[in-house]
Amino acid sequence: MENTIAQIQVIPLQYYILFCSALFSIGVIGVLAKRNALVIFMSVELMLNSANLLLTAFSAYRNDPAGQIFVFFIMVVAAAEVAIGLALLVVVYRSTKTIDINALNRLKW
Amino acid sequence: MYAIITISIVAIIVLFFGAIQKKRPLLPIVYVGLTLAFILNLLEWNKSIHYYNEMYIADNFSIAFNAVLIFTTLLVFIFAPVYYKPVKRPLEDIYALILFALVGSLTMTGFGNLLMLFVGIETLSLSLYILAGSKKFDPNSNEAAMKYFLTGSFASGFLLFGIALLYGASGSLNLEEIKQYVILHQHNMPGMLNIGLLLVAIGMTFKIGAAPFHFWAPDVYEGSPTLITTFMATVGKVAAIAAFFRLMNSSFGEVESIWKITLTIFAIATILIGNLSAFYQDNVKRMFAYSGIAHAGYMLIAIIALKQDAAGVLLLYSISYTIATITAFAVLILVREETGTFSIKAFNGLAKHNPTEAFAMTIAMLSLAGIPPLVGFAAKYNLFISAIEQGNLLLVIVAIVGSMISVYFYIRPIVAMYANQPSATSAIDSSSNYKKQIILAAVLMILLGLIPGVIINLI
Amino acid sequence: MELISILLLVFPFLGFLTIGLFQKQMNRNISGILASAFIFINLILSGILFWYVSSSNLTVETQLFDWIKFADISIPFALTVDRLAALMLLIINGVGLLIHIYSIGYMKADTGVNRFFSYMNLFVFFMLILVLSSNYLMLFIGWEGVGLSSYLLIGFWYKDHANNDAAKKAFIMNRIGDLGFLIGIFILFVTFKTLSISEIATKASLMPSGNLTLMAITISLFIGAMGKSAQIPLFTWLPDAMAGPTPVSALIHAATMVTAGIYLVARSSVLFVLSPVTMNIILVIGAVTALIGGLIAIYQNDIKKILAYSTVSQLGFMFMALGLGSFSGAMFHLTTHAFFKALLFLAAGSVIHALSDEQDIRKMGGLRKKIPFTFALFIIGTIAISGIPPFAGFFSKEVILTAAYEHGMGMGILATFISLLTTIYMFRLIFVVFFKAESKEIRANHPIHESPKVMLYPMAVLAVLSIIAGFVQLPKLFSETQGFDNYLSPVFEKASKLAPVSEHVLDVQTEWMIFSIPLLFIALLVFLSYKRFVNEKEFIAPTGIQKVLSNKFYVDEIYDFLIVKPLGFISVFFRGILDQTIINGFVNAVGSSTLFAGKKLRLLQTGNVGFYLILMVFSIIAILFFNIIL
Amino acid sequence: MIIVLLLILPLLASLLLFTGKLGKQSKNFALVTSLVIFAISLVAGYAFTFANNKVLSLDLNLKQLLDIDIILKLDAVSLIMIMLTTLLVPVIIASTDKKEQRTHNFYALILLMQMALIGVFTASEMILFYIFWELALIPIFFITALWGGENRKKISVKFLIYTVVGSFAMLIAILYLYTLTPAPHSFSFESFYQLKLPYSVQVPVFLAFFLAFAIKIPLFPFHSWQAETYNVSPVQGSMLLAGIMLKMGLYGMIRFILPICPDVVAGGSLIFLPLILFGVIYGAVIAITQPNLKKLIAFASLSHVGIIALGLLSNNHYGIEGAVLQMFSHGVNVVGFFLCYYMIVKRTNTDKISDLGGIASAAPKFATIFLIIVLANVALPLTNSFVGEFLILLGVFQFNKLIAIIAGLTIILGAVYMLKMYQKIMYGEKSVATESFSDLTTGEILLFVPIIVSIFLVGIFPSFILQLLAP
Repeated sequence: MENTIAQIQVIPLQYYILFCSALFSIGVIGVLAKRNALVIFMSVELMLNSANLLLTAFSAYRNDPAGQIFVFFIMVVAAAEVAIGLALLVVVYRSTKTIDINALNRLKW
Repeated sequence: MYAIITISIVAIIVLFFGAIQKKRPLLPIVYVGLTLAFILNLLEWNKSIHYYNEMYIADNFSIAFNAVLIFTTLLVFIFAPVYYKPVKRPLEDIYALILFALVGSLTMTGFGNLLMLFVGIETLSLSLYILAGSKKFDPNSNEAAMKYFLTGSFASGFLLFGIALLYGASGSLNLEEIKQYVILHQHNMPGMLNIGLLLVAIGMTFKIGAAPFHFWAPDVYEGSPTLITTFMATVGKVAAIAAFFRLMNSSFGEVESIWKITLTIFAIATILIGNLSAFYQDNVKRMFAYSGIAHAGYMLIAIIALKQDAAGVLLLYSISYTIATITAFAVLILVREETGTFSIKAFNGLAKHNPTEAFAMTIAMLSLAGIPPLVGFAAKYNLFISAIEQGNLLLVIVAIVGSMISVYFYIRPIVAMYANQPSATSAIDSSSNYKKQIILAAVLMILLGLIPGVIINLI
Repeated sequence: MELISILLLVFPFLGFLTIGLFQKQMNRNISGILASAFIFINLILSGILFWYVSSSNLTVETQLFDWIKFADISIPFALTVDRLAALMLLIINGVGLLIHIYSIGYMKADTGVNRFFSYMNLFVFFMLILVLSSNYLMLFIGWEGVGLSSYLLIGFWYKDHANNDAAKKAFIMNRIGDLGFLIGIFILFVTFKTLSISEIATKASLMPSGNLTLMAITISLFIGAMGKSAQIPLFTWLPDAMAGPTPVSALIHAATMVTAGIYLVARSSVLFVLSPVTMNIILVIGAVTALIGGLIAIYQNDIKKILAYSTVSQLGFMFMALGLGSFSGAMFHLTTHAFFKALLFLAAGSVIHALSDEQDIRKMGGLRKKIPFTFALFIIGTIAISGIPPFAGFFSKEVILTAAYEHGMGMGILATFISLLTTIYMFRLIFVVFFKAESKEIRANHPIHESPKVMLYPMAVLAVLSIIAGFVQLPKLFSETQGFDNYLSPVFEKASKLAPVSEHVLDVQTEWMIFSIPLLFIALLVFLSYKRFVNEKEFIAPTGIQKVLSNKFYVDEIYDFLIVKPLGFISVFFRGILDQTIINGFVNAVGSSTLFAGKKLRLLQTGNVGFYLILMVFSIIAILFFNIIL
Repeated sequence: MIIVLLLILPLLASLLLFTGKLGKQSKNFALVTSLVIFAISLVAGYAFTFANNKVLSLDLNLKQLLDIDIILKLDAVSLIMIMLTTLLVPVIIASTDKKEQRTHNFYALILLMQMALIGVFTASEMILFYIFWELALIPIFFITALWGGENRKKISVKFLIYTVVGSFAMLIAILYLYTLTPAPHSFSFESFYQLKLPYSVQVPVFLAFFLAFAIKIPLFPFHSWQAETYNVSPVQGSMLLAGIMLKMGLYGMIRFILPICPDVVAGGSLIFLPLILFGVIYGAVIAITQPNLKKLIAFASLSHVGIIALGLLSNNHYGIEGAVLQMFSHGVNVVGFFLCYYMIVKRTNTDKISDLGGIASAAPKFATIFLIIVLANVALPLTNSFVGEFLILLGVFQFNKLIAIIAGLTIILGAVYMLKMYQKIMYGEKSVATESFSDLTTGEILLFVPIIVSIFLVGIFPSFILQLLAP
């Protein structure tokens, strides 16, 4: 295990942070830019994963397992989220015959 | 802790009974289970036990809030049969999900570790996503669920990133250790922690549905099945605000400077937007959504005015808000059953046929509007006191102006009920214990209004 | 004596209550007798008091109870009977009694007779409070009270709105005066910290003459007096007040109430003496009023209106006397005037009664044979008022004329002229009503009947009084004893001490002239007016100055134009524009603007998730920016 | 202790009535209760005269439980106001006519209102005061909204919002003052009286309080709810509003503005007194051409109450004591006035003055009573309002002569509109509406007895009230 940590620490922490931020931002932009619900899910997953990576990096740098344990939880939750999301998507599709989020405009004002 | 476990078990049992298509025992089980959980929860009073090396802390704060949450859920379940009268199938899934959501919220109130916070929030949210869409063939319900899901998951993304940054900065997920770290570095805060804190705060703000992250609330509340809306508006909101308060109180009390101004702006925006938007609503359900937003703003004041007894005030406020809202929704459900509309007209002349319901509704409205001597007023004014003692005069003035506006739209249903000619020809029949609950709630509102001290000095 | 002075108030009030409460039950004939009985008792009592105060030089002070009392303000219910008050008591109760008796006959036919007598007693009650009060605020009670009862009695026949308008006008015009009076009271209190008349007199007598505060006080008090005593410009209510029953006009609007103003000034003689400016104002106002009243009277055609304007003129004359500093002279004329003017009114009433409620003198004529008694009484009254010796009017007028000439030749001549006006309008009245050839209305079958005895006897008594009353004080020429002056001297001694002694005393021949020349004029005028009025065929419409006079200088029209119309306009403006549109509009605008804000704000909730997300991100960015960069 | 009784009794009674158990007997029960309360208040007055240093007070220290400290004080002013309340409420209850069905709730609300009013007049702790202050709003709102005339909804809501705006302004001021009190902060009146505020602080506090009270009283230009609300609400509601409730505002002035912002009152008078003064004239002038009797009463009382406010703010003891006396008198007179209005409307179903006339000949008893009340309203000597207005004007005169003189104009204007109204309604020939106008029944006359009695009692022996107030 130690060598993995060492390998992780080859790259300085700032890089991880910057990379994760970039990843996160990409996810955000994806959410904002896309109108296809499916793609939006994926972008959200991207955001979550950037957080995962960040946590991993930190935990590696601090030799503290808590972060990595957290990651597992996040993965589980993410999985559940996707499951629910897709289910909802199906339901919505059945009623509106589209997965374009702009079609969701019955409730307003 | 035992409450959480009990409820989870009950939920599973419920699922099991559903699987074998038994309808009758479901609700009794739920009632018994919740009551049991309620008692178990109270048994830990004044012990402040720390479970699983501080993953979960059962101090008086969490216990008091848990009690509120469980009680509220119990009420929701009592209204359930009336709401689901037409449905034949056992509905075990819905019941179970509500219970799971409750578990999530209970976790949130007592988290001692950001991990638990996250898990709690997600447990709550995921269940709510499904519940929001639980009317499968109602496009409104679908849309509500979808919107809730999209925005919610997006927000939890930010929350998560924030937590990650906090972890990175402080090197721990444990509130206590984070606090130590913050106290150590409160003069040279690393920007990472700064940003992390803000992102977490944003995530929480979203969960309590406060401006500027409130946009989901009206649509979701309107679209979801009314019973679920009730649950969301009460349990969901209270749990989130309690968690938020716990987070700020136990870790970041020393570094107000970072988040105080932001939250103040949030609160002001929330109060004004909530009340003003509710002003013009003809759809009562949606109006309550906005009023809920406004009240979230008021609750934010408690966080801004962090003090020892701010917790007590927040508790009082949560109770007053919860009881009033749940009563209002209960009556709304009834009226909806009868007239088939959520419009204000549905209330016309209710007082003629159903004086009890009308009376309860009136009390609830006045309490929400903060008219003395009801609990709503007691809560508001204690809130204002604690804020004004921190020197937030401006905030208080805005809040008061807000409740000034709110009087108008809270009065409208009352006027409709009493002064208008009834649209329904006959009395709306409601089961006797339904009535009992409503009356109980009304009495509570008056009683607590007279002796709020009991609650405030509790924790 | 204290008890008596209390009883004086008790009886008329008792009368008012009993008759008023049992209007329905009480027999119509009894009420009059009852009321008269109460007044009769009062007359006896006041006789006793009069004897007491005039024999001994004491004043009867009676404390009833504290009315307003806290901190440093203490205003008791207290009665004072001094010689002045005693005199007024006699006049009020004496003339009052006669008029009450007269009314028994006069009001016989009327259904509301009980109400009438209860009001009459109420009036006497308040008039007595006015006279007996020992402090200004209590005086104000009586002051307003008589105003009230006069309001009730003028509007006695309330079915006709004309009467009510007259009543309202009287009350309101009096109120204008009352405001002045009230302000006077305020200044009095602020200056002297008390309202007791005697104390104020004592304190004031120490103040320098011409003191500004005193001037303010006296002027405001005089405004009150102007309202009550119908002086210019507040005089138009008195002629209209003739809408009431004739006995009312006789009692209230000739003998007693309207003289309250004179009484007030006489009461506060000290204050007035000390402010010469006010005295001059009073003099001028009095003179102008007397003049205008007299002139207008000449061109009136309503018998009661003529008498009313004559009253206005006479009151003006009394104020002249006051202005000239001859308080006792004013009181003297007040007394005699009370007698003969009451007589004239009652006689006029009897005429009206005879012609069954005809008041227009153009429709009369040649009544001298038809109702001889009334005619005789009328003549007596006329002679008395025109100041022909040895009737009462002559003596009282003489005192005033003397004072006027002492003040200066011009003033004297003016006074004489004014007193001569009386002759003209009175004899015009006599000739037109009694001597002129019968008008067609008369010939057209009026069953003209002499009034019953119950009406004639009181008039007879008054006639006697107006003949002999003058002899209590003969002109200085004939006797050294000035009975009336001596009687009142203790009341006015403070004032007379403070008064500036008039420099030139009249010598004997001027004195002679003063009352000889007028007599010649009177004789001449009587002759002329006989020629003019008796032979005048029909009344030609007045033109030019006559028109102005017969329309009483258009004073009412001016008021209407200056006050009534603008007030109504402002009121409508306030109600319609300001209140509804502006103020209420503004309030509603606030509400609706909030509504509008809500309406617009909820449009932010487009229902588009993408939009929500974008907004969220934007706000997040904003927050981060705000916190990190700043 | 007797104060608690005064508070509890109406509350219990109203609760009992709300249950509707009494059915037909509701009115009688309410009437009896209110009479009992009146008796108790008399006892309180009796006890008061023996109380040392002129105050009955009661301090239940329940801060822990209620986090409000219940302090009830009954001093002279409170006593007079309570007397007014307990005197008028029986009349108001009794005045309800059998013809229009009044449910048990109606009486329950009236009694609840009474309880709240008594609370307002006795509370000596800010939040307690505020609670009662708002509580008093709710019953009258329902009375108006439920039993009112046409478009009652709109107007009652407007009334509610308008007054709530005011009271929230007051709440802000209260909370702000609370922070200024020396720690541990306290809401008791004493602690508020003790703080000597600098002028710069007094001004905003004054403005907040003034807004609240000016809306309640109401003073020009915050009066636009008044005429409407009086007009739509049932006559009992109008009586409660005009007779008692608007006294809350004046009472508030006595309690807060005078002691807490003395410098503003002393210094700023020349800014706001003219405003009030204008309102006084304004109301009177509007009343002159007001075609609707009920609105006429509204504007008349706008003018009268303005004078009272002048007296209070003239800031010397003549003005203030006169004002307190006049608060009592005005309450009695305006209720009497509304009673007369009610008698007319009951018989003719119209309140347009132009439709009426010639009632005097049909109903002499009524004519007499109405005349007395009208005269009391124009402040004729020996009626109750004369002494009050005299003292007020005297006080104002000492403060500023011009203002007093202009205010004195109401003596004239009052006579103008009152007599005009009385003449139009009572005199002249009968109109269609008044063709079959029946005179008062004995029961109706009994209603007027307390009014008439207190008119003359206070008019002739005002000392017994003034003595109470004497420092």
